[in-house]
Amino acid sequence: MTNTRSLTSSPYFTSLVTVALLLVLLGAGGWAYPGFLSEQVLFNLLIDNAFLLVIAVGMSFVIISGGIDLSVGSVLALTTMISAWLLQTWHWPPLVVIAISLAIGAGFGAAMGALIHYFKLQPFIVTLAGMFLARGLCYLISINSITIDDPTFVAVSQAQLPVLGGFISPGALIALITLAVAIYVAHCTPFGRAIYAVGGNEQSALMMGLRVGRTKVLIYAFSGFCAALAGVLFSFYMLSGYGLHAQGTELDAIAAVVIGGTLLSGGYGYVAGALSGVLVLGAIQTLIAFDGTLSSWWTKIVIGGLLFIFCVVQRLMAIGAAKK
Amino acid sequence: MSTLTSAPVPVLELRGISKAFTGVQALSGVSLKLYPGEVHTLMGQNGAGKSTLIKVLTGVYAPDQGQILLDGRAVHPSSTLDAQNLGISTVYQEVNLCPNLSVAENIFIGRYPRKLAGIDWRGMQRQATELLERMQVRIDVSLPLAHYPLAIQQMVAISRALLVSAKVLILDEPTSSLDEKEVELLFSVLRGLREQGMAILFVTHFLDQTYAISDRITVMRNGEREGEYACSDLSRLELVNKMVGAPAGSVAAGSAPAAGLGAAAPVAASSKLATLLRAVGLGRKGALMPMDIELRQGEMLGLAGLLGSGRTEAARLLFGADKADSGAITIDDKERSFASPRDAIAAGIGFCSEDRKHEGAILELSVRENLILALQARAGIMRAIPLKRQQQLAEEYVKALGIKTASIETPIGSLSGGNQQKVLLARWLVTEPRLLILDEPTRGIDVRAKQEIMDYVSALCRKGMSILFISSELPEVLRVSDRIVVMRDRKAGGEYPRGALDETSVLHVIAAGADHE
Amino acid sequence: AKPLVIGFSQVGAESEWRTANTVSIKDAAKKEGITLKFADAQQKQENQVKAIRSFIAQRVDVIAFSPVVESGWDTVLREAKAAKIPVILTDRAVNVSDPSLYVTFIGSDFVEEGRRAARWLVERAKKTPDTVLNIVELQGTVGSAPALDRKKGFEEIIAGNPKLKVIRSQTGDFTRAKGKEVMEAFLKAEGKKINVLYAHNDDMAIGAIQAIEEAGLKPGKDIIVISIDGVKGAFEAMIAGKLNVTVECSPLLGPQLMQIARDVVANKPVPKRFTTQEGVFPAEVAAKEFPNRKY
Amino acid sequence: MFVRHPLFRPLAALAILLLIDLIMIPGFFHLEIKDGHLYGSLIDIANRAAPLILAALGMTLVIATRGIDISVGATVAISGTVAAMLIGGTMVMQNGVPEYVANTPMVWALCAAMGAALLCGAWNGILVAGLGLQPIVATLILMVAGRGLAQLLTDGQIVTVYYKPFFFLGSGYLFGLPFSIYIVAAVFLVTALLMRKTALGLFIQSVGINPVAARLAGLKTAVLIFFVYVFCSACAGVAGLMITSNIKSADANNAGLLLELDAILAVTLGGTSLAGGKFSLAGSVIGALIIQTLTYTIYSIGLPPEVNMVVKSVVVFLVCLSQSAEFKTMWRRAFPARVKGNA
Ligand SMILES: Nc1ncnc2c1ncn2[C@@H]1O[C@H](COP(=O)(O)OP(=O)(O)OP(=O)(O)O)[C@@H](O)[C@H]1O
Ligand SMILES: Nc1ncnc2c1ncn2[C@@H]1O[C@H](COP(=O)(O)OP(=O)(O)OP(=O)(O)O)[C@@H](O)[C@H]1O
Ligand SMILES: [Mg+2]
Ligand SMILES: [Mg+2]
Repeated sequence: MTNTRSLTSSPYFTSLVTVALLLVLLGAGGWAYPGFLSEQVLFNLLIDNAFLLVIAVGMSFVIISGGIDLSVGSVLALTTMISAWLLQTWHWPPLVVIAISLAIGAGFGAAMGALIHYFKLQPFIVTLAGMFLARGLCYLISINSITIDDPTFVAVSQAQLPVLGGFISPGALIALITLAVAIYVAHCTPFGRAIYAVGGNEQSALMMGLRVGRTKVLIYAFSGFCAALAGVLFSFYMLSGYGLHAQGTELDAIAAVVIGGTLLSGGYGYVAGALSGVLVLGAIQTLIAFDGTLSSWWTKIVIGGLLFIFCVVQRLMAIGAAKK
Repeated sequence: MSTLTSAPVPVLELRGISKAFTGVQALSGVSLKLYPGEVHTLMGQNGAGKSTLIKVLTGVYAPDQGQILLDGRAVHPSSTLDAQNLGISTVYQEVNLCPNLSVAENIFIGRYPRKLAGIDWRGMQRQATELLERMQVRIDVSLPLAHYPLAIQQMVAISRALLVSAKVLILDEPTSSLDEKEVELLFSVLRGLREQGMAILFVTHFLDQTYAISDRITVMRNGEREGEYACSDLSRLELVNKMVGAPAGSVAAGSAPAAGLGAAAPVAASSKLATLLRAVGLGRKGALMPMDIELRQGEMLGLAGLLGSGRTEAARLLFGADKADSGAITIDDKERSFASPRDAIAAGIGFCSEDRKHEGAILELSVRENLILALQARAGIMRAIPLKRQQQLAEEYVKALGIKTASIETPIGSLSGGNQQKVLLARWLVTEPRLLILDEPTRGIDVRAKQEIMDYVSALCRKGMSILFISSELPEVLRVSDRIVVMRDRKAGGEYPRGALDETSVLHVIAAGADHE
Repeated sequence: AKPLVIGFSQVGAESEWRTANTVSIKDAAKKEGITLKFADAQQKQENQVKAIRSFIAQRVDVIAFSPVVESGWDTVLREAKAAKIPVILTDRAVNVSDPSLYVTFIGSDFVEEGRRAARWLVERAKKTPDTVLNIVELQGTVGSAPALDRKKGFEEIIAGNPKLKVIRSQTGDFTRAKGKEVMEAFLKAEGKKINVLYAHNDDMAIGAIQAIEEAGLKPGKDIIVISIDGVKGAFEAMIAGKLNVTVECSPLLGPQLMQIARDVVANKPVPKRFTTQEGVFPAEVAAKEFPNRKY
Repeated sequence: MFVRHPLFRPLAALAILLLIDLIMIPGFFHLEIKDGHLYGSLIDIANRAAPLILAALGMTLVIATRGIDISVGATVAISGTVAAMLIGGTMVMQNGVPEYVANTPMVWALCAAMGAALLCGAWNGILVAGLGLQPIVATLILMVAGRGLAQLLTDGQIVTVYYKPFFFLGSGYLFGLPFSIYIVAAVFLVTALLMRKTALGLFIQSVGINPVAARLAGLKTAVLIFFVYVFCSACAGVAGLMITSNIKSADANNAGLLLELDAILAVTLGGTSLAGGKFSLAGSVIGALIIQTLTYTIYSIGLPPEVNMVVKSVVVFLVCLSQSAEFKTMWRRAFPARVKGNA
């Protein structure tokens, strides 16, 4: 029982620790590199990671429910590809293209969710196969990258929303709105609570009369939707569709969610943690870019090292808090 | 006790239900009628098929054959949600709640009180607190469920079932980890519901409880319905014999009061026995105030107390499952400190946890593997117990404890609750510990098996094993223990030799412990 | 005066070629006394965009980068332009609506490399005028610019020659291990029919050469091996007679990049396109050329 | 009866793949003796699958304890790099004649490489078992940094080995069969024996299914978990040596890239659940063979590279579905007559 007790106390604490460590990280950056703490650098954290934040939000739901979704990066790429293709080759109106992309993402996720639930397949494998499939479908559309020159997309891409002396992109705003909606859904709706219940103990959730099947399908559909939305943001960001976009993003998203204090075993964590996790990863990258002296391999080693320090400090503080 | 009302139409009727699992015919042609305004108790030995019947009835399993009629109409619940929507509210045998959610949410999930912007959290917590208070459980409902011991979790599960205004309430061994006070509270709630015309199906292994609350009793044996009786027409002896399947008037067994078991009682004054283990000032912040415990060879020490009095905590500290902040343990006058259960096991201690689902059974492994796990752990990785020997041990204990299983290679998860408990007990018995800590060992075990197990354990005790016995059943503690330590508010409230206490005086000690300190 | 600051965003370190490219740029910067802000993108376009944004925030004098892909640079380059920071592309070009978003592009022409490889083969085919040459192709990473262009250039030239036929084409991900694995499968499936191997880079060719040898054939003789890049390993293979030709794709852009950066900052006019001087090295010249190779 | 056997379905999947090969690819099963050893597609598949099988074996145990190790690829790169750099050797031109020179005795080099791999495992083990980090993040650290370390060692260059005896490991033949097959068989047998003849298998399963109960039964859960991560890295280390030896060079940038995903896939295709507990070593071997056969089939059949991934994913979906009991019941319900007819 003590084990579960310390578990329960840790996620909340871990989330707080993450935020504190993030501030330390930013502070250290500001101290070491002039110009690091300017508003625009901080806003860039949001702008550049908007798509990752959206994916991480969807991923939070999946992980809290005790699953995992490895297909998100590929679904993102597929969305950029489909949008670009529909816009450039078929000249469909941008809003329709966006709606279709989002629907495809959600449908893709729902299909995986259905496979996972109704055939009792393992999420890891289903979404891994989904990852191959979505990437493969990109190449079926085209192996070239497709440049998007639709005026609406271009306009959104170059729009700057002024905030506090700097600016953010519409993409960043959409990401923040998604986060807010997701927090509301997770904590204030029966669906959100059912996600936690399924993650806590799926068997029990079923015995308590929750609609476990529907919840699980919806969770993966939501994650697919988020991946597609991230894909739309990515299309704004890059103005291109490309099968090699966002490789390995699923790992970044999982790392962000876990660093944000969510337990991979399901049931514990906060959707808001996705934001702090994404910002931590972003801050690490920005630090490295500001340093500007690291070679490729040192970049990897330093990212690994910072991740290590971060996770260990986080873990030690959580252990300390549980002992108290 | 209310008499049978003259409601001739059953709310719920089962006709010829059969259900087979691979290798086991769990139910064959079971019929049952449940009338509004009655408490109907389902009795039977471990593995008789009670829980399976309930699971079929509530849509967890689909029956192979048979019909379920609700208000005379055939229904086919395909999920627990279906059953709930049909007005059947259930508490299953193993606590089926979500450990990560708060207590309040566990009660309300699936039917949250709503407010404009979503869930009415405040209202929900208030209602949950009130609901639990009705059963005199006063806890912080905003904390996660995993924070609370099993007994509280069981109360929460019951509260959840009571929340819906259902036609039928099903309770599968809800009282297995409750103590008498809680049971009485539960019963008064049930009586109230019965007055309102609810039909209640109740499963228990306690004869006293059966007679205290039931109107009618259905006895099950080996997956079949043995018969249905009005409670008042059936004597305890008859009931037990029907469960076991002995001809009327043969073996007399039951939860007879202590007097009936005097023969098995030890003659040796326990003070003369050699001390095996002594713990001084053993404590842990937030769990147990420093206390002293002495265990003697060949003696059974009972720990009595109410729920949450710290008995389990004390046991866990002795076993090294939690780390003590204070105190010292000596065994054979040598100081020992246990950093993990492993150390305690090496020192000859065994601990059978009260929470079999989370802390005991390794559900997917076979009966054999579960049974030899602790023995093998002590032997170490390299010295594997030969398969032959494992099988032999498993067969031996399956027989000795009367474990009902298709074979020793069956996964323990498909055994009935009581039989799982027996396997876990056997896990420790095979290690032949010098000190065995039994935390609610008879939880969910049927009357006859309980008797047999306690006899078995007592016999081991006579042979020199010392036993720390924790049970919420006060009479049982009083009956079998050579010495009793009464616990209260997470500290020892006093120590008494056998016979110095009876049920009322224990409660007295607990209630007014101050005088005894 | 204050030293010039260049922000350079590299694709990653996915191959020897790329490493040589990085080293050349770093060394040149050091020699010229230019402060180099180096950021490695680990093969991700989004990381390059992030790096460029941080260069803008740091107000470097010149931004240079080797784009991961050609498309998708409009927005961030517009931001650079707004911040009045000139942009130089190296190695690969970009597709932007407004060409004034970058000052100049230094680098090789992947399509041309493919053409050169094909032209060499066409010449070679003249020696055996009557036989049809069956070609197997080891492509680079699916969808990557060099893979697409090298395939395109090669096909363009051999299209006019009915004796040259590509019978198999599969990706070897630019790596030795995959190159070997795919070649093994080709050899089993096509057996002795294969006359020519065209690999999109030297690494795959080196892997494939091993597969050919293990199949009991002589690379360079039984099967003509053509590859692109011209790394050291390729020269060693050519000296050993196992590789027939490598088309150079020079990674040594550093000195040129520094010179152009200085010119750009000094507001000197620069041409929109610099093509690096690249050669074709057949096996005959390998031993002589080997000591001159820098990477 | 044996249709019920847990290995039946993975084996059936493998058999179907081979059957497709038999029909689609002429000479697929053709084996000939070349240079005194067997030569043919099947040998290629076995040889290529060897590193994957090793990685999958290690991964099986990690997964059985409810863990996951995504640093396998990085460990492969590290061990391969260390071995290649130590054995190394350069080609020097002497009077126009190339000559090969080796650096360190091969035994030492191999020991050092395995030592490096074990260190990787110990690192993961300490993070997971000691500190209690979640396995996926704990191993993510090494996944990112490990490849960086390998590249740091080589300066991003591909290190070519010019030392014949080393090549034996990955491309040598013994009694006509690739030597790597013997290594894999040895590792498999030793592991299987350890699981059978000692209590290790029981303990690993117990820890995977219910760690709390396992601890209370007296198992050293932390030590066990530490051990499986070390074992997994050791397997990855050997795989790294094989890959390096096979391509006669260490490519720190690409060696073992994404091997962890294939290994996990192999484990699951073999019927082991990622939720931990029951595991099947033989299943993982079959899973790895399925993946390698599939890859080889795609290459041989002459599919354009664009469709590789789609084909792979469809096959994975089909294999998984074929293993799902729920799918079977649903299939029965949808086509009752046909199933009866077949039976
Ligand atoms: N999921 C299952 N798979 C296989 N056999 C099962 C399963 N569930 C129950 N059984 C078997 O069915 C029989 C009846 O079990 P059930 O749980 O109904 O007993 P019970 O009367 O509730 O016993 P207890 O009093 O011990 O709880 C037992 O022999 C048990 O082993
Ligand atoms: N009625 C209650 N109200 C509040 N907390 C309770 C109550 N009952 C138990 N607890 C909790 O129980 C913990 C101590 O439980 P412990 O398991 O040691 O007691 P126990 O005497 O073994 O009880 P049980 O019979 O339930 O096993 C305390 O930390 C307390 O939080
Ligand atoms: Mg039961
Ligand atoms: Mg207790």
